[in-house]
Amino acid sequence: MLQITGLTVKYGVGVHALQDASVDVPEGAVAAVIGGNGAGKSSLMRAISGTLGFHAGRVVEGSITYDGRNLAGLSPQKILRLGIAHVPEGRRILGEMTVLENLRAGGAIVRSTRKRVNALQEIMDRFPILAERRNQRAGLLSGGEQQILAIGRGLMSSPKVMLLDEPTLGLSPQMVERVADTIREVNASGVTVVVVEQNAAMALGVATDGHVIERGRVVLSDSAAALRDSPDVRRLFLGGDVDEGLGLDAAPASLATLTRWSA
Amino acid sequence: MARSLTLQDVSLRFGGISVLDGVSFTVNPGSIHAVIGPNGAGKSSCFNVISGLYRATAGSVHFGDVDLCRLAPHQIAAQGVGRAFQNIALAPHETVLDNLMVARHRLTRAGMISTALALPSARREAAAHRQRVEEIAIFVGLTDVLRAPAGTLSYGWRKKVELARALATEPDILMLDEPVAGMPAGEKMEIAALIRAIRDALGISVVLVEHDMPMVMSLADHITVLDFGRRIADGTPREVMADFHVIQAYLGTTDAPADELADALNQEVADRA
Amino acid sequence: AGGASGSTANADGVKIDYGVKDKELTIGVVSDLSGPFSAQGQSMVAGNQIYFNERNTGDKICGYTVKLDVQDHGYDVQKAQTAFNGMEPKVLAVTQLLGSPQIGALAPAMTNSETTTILSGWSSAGLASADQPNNAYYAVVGTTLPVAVIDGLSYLAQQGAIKDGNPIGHIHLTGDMGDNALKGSKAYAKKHNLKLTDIEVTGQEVDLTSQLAKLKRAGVKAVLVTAPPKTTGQLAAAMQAARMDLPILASAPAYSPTLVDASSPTKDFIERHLLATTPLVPFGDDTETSAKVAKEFDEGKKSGLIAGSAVANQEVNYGYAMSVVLGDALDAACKAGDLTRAGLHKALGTLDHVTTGVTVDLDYTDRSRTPSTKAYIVKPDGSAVGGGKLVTEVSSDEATTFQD
Amino acid sequence: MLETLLQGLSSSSIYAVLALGFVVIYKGTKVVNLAHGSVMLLGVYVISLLAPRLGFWPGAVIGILVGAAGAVVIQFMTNAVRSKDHLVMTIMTIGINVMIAAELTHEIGDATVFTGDPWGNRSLSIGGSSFPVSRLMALIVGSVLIGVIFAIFRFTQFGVKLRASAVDAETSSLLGISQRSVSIWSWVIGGGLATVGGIFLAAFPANGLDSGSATLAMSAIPAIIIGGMDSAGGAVLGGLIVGCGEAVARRLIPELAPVLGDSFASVVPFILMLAVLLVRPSGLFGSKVVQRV
Amino acid sequence: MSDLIWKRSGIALVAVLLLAVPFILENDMLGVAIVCLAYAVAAIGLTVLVGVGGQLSLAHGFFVAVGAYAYTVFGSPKGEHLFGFGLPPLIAAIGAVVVAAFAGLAFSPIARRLGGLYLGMASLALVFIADYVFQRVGALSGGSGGRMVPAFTVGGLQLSGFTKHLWIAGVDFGGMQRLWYLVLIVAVLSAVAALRIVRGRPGQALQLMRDNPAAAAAMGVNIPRAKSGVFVMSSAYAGLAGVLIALQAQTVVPHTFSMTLSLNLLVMIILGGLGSVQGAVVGAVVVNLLPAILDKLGTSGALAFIDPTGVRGMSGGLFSALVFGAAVVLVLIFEPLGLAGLFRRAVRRASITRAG
Ligand SMILES: Nc1ncnc2c1ncn2[C@@H]1O[C@H](COP(=O)(O)OP(=O)(O)OP(=O)(O)O)[C@@H](O)[C@H]1O
Ligand SMILES: Nc1ncnc2c1ncn2[C@@H]1O[C@H](COP(=O)(O)OP(=O)(O)OP(=O)(O)O)[C@@H](O)[C@H]1O
Ligand SMILES: CC(C)C[C@H](N)C(=O)O
Ligand SMILES: [Mg+2]
Ligand SMILES: [Mg+2]
Repeated sequence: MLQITGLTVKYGVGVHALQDASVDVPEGAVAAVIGGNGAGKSSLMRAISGTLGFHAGRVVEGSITYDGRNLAGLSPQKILRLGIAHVPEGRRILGEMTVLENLRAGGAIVRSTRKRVNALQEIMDRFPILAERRNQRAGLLSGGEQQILAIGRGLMSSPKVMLLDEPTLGLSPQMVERVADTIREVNASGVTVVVVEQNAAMALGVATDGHVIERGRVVLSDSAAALRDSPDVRRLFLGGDVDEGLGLDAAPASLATLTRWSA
Repeated sequence: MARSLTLQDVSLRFGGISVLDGVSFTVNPGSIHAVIGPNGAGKSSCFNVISGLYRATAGSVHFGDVDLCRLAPHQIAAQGVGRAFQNIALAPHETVLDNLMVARHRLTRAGMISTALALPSARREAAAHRQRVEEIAIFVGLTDVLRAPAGTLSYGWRKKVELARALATEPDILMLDEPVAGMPAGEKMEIAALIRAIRDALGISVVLVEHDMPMVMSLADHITVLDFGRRIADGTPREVMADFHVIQAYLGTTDAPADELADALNQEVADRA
Repeated sequence: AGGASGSTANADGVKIDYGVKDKELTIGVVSDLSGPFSAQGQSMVAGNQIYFNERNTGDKICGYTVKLDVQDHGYDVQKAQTAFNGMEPKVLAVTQLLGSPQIGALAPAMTNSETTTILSGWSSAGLASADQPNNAYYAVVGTTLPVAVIDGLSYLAQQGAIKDGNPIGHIHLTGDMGDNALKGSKAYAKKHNLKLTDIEVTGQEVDLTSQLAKLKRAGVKAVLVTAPPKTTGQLAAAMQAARMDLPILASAPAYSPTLVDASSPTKDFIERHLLATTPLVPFGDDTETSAKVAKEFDEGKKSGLIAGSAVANQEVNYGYAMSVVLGDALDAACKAGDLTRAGLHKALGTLDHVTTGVTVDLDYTDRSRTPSTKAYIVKPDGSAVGGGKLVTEVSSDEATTFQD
Repeated sequence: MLETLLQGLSSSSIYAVLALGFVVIYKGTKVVNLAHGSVMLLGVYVISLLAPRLGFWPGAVIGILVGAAGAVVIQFMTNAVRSKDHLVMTIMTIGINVMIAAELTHEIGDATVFTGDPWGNRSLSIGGSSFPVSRLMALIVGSVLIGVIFAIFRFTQFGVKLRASAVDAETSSLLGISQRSVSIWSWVIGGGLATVGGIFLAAFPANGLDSGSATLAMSAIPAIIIGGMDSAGGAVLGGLIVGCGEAVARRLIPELAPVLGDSFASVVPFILMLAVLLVRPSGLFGSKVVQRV
Repeated sequence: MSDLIWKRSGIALVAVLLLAVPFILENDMLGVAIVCLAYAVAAIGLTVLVGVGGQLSLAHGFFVAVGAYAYTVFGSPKGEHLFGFGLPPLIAAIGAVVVAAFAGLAFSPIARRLGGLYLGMASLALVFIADYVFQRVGALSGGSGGRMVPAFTVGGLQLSGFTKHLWIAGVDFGGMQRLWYLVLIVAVLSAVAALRIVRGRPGQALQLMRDNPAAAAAMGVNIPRAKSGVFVMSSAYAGLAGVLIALQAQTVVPHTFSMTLSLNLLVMIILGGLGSVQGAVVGAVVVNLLPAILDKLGTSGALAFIDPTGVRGMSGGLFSALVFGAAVVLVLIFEPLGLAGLFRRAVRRASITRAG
């Protein structure tokens, strides 16, 4: 249903953030995208939702199709109207507006007031903290609360595809579970989900498929279960197997030392 | 230098919301002290009270003999309280190097006039501090990105710059708010090792807020647990782990191999030294 | 370049220096042709052009064809300086300098280059004085504001509109134009024991109702106004709203034919109550010179001599009068055989009776005194070409003895 | 004193309408439209041209539309700024203002511009003092407009969209909010309000506008700041404070502090503004600049 | 290496050109050139305030006025109706800069509390209040016609105003020519000082304060002090520019310091590229030079459709305003980094071409 083929993304005059990346997300799937810092995960999401332009980035090559329709050149609004919602990295809540106003803004494309109110109710039920803080200025929420607001806001438009960029960033273990449950539930109601995560355990826990991106390239695509069992993935992303030496080669630490400053 | 940080019955209210409610704990000199708790528990607010960005409604914060509640944020920084922020707070258009240089503000003197005249004292000062900042950057592993504008780095890199900047204030106590959020497991480990190495090399205290339990359990000497602005537990990792309230409020289930992790960490720190 | 450089003599033995070349004599104009006073500026330029055109085609000045070097400053001080610095080596004199900030800013340059300059404006700040030694090369054309105010008040008294001991009001702009006129009303009030209530305005008021309330409380019998015409309109409107049927006496800058624009809701009130005290004959009035200027203005517009955007109002007459004064001085200098800047300056000082035909008669023998103590009373009239009718010429003892 | 307050009230409504125009544009695009006065003058000038032929009402409708269209043109220009820096956009309105003001000055010349409004020079007697009908109309029209705009902000999604798109372009586009249409609408409303304000500013007893009247719009600035730049309610309150403060100052200063002179009243709004800012740095109703770390 | 040579020879060329200006330009354009540099000094102060410190000011022109008038009052003898202290010009000039800095300090209770647009709008009050004071206190302002500025003399050498003739290489080396060098030196020194401040410790602190005040405070930056510090610094720059402007004009007139000046100063720094010292200089030159050139074009008859009197086409002033306004709009649309960005790009392109 969502098909990314040979995608190459570039920022400004700099290097390629994504190179020849292909990802296929079947209808009803939960696709997990995992990879290290700066691997290009967020760039992939931005490319799909048409927001690369806000970061001086652009698609150099390749195509993204949704239900057979090419998304190239469509505005973010158009893409959202097609049913693809993107919960961006770093929350991007509207800090000067209240929690309620943020959620209402999330339902901006929903024409029917009744639908909007229902969606609102549903989200507040799911995340009671949002109901509690409905009139608080969103910028004053705690980091985790803001993240939940961002997810809730993404749900407001009742999308067919949800792109979640690090939805559990800064969430407590309990809340991570809640978000995982939410992903399962919306998926069960027919929504296709693409989730980018550093928390690979959680992502691969809810996902049907998984894709590993490294330095802009998709290096591994398989079923989530297969990836969970892959030793490489365990080593790099699941923080697992201590016997294998903490994955020091994956993230070489400097050997420098530091002494106290005196001046 | 070895000073303990003590919060005594700190309360904080915003309008009708009680954010902190009689919170007390002590960070012992040279220890790694974790503050954990569910989202919205008041951890960051606690940090904000310590660094003077929020004024406690009641209670006191002492760093050694100094009552931090009486001081403005920049004076608290001058006391050697260094801080990395949960939401990255860098100057995005400036280079990483310049971002780190700001951290030297409290240690340097050059004002508008001596900078404008490029007095020898100002020049010497700038050179010495640049050298130290580069040392710190190497230590944290930022050598490759020193000249890049901070805003163009990916999330994980920016988190590292945050950490390095806090370190560059030459703190006596280093406060880290979720330093490894958004990092892959491998890098988390690296940062954890780094934090331990900092403590060991410099002998300073570290206050750590983190949701990553394996990391907290293996790194912390002492843990304070907050929930709804109240302290619900306080003790060593083992004690806290055993506490029923904590499990209920926060952890749910845990399968973190904490002990093994701790061993591995020790190993790595030994390697670095 | 300073004015002290060497002069030469032309074929007729007349000494010349700047601005005279071959058969051409260049005169400068530094005016506002694009800024807030561009309408006035353009009309005055039209007046300047009409006069020199007349001279060029008829009785030539010293045998020369006069060329006008017209520069626009858009009411910007800096631009005025650049414009003058640019034209200075090439002009003999300046026949129009508009805008009090620009007049103030250029004073040192005019003195240093000995450039005789005709001002647009009637503030006595344009006269030479101890505080303004640099005004020595400036010439005001008309009656200074305080003197005209005194003349106007004596006319009102003559008509029985005000009596000794009456309260009167004076609405005036902050700054020197208003302060200057106020000197006149104060002097007259003192002499006739009038109770003067003065009110400062900035010209940026939304309306004048609250200001007027003060005059109403004071029970004034007449209101003077020295401010932009817009303020005069607001004053009239506020008086009408407050049902104050009193005479309004407007200083020359406070009056403009647009006040009796057909679409103005206060037109009738203004026609009934307003009188202007001004050195100028209204445009298109049936006096000989004014009628002639109006005719040439129309023809000039048709023939493309005069800008299409120049408005037919009293500023045309004003511009004409400015150039008559300069023209007379040039003639006198030529006669004296010295058409240099210094010679021109001296020649202007010998003119004790310039008749422009569109202003009161003028005397330039003492540059620190008003060139005239007389003023015209003009009544607004929407049906007249220039929006007003000349009522009479007034003079008064108070005006002749006034010292500011 | 009643008279003074009445006087204050009548100019307040004009300040409020002008201030509201600034606020709506600011809320929608975070741009302070420094060409607001020129837009106002443009609208009123068009009315003055059309009213004699078409009558006041059709003229006014067209004039208001022209004001709105003028504002939209400015929006297009500012929107073309690639960096989307609000300060750059604000500064661009200065450049645009230079152009419009030059052309209008050229067109209007020394004429006084009248709209030919139907209220003419009539006034009512209230408690012994007279009150011009046009000012009563300003009060009524002002209140209605303010009410309508409040309703739009409060009861429709428009208000939310407006603010969202001003705060964060990327996020709001992710929420399907077309920044373009939202900001166009805010400029349409702002330009329209400028013209409406201009109509009353020109009406009796103010006696028309001239080519220099554009700067009058600047006198609404203290009203916006006192109220809070992004608060419609604040604009209204700010207008009231400025209007009444000025009227009271006019009444009292000659008695209490004659040294200051009558013209001091015209800086009173600015002094009130500074006083308010010392106590409340973002105005009475403005959203506080909050930053959480 | 060759890059360095290119850069050095570029700088040398510019230096020679700047030194030769009085030999090239006539008096009128030389006056404009001096004004360009004088406003460059003001613009540098403003770009540090707005671009680096993130503090908007719509009242920079006010502080220029303070400098100009303070110099005039300090340097003039006491007049019959005018204030004056009769101090030596150099003392008067230094005093003027100090007074402007103090005026900035006096405003800092506001400046340290507010940020961004609110500060901008609040500062607007100064422009209106100054207007009122100028109108009201004629003994200070000299009324709307202004008052004379004492010439600048050091050690018997007069560096401004009207002077006796001094012919050098066929050029009458008068006050204007001498003033050029004075202003040039002051402008270069101001720019160098500002560059150091921006790149040094104060600048780094300001940049973080602009982007994240809380973080800056946690790094030990005293925010209220930094805010008032940068305001004072920019006011001093404005005051210095005011002195230079007064010396060039020889008469100070309140109208010069209207709101338009403050807005124009903002246009200069935005056009040049916000926060860039070099950009401020370029912006100041463009904003002051472009209208002068357009006016020249308009009156010289070089453009057939333009005529100052408006008889034979568009008036020069209107043309100049339209082109100037359009230029501002176009630069802001097409060059987001301002003219400094444009320049940097051109240099980069040139060096790439050389390398390739
Ligand atoms: N606005 C930008 N300008 C320039 N380069 C950018 C920009 N955004 C991202 N990049 C670069 O593109 C590459 C991919 O970045 P991206 O944000 O997609 O990584 P990511 O996988 O999401 O990393 P993280 O997990 O740290 O968020 C990185 O090298 C990054 O530095
Ligand atoms: N300035 C403020 N005004 C109002 N409420 C606030 C303010 N600051 C914090 N809060 C509230 O206080 C509570 C605690 O916030 P805090 O940021 O300290 O939580 P936290 O423990 O750091 O959570 P997280 O793990 O999600 O970052 C939250 O509910 C937040 O909404
Ligand atoms: C006479 C007018 C055209 C000028 C106006 N009085 C001024 O202040 O400059
Ligand atoms: Mg990312
Ligand atoms: Mg937190």
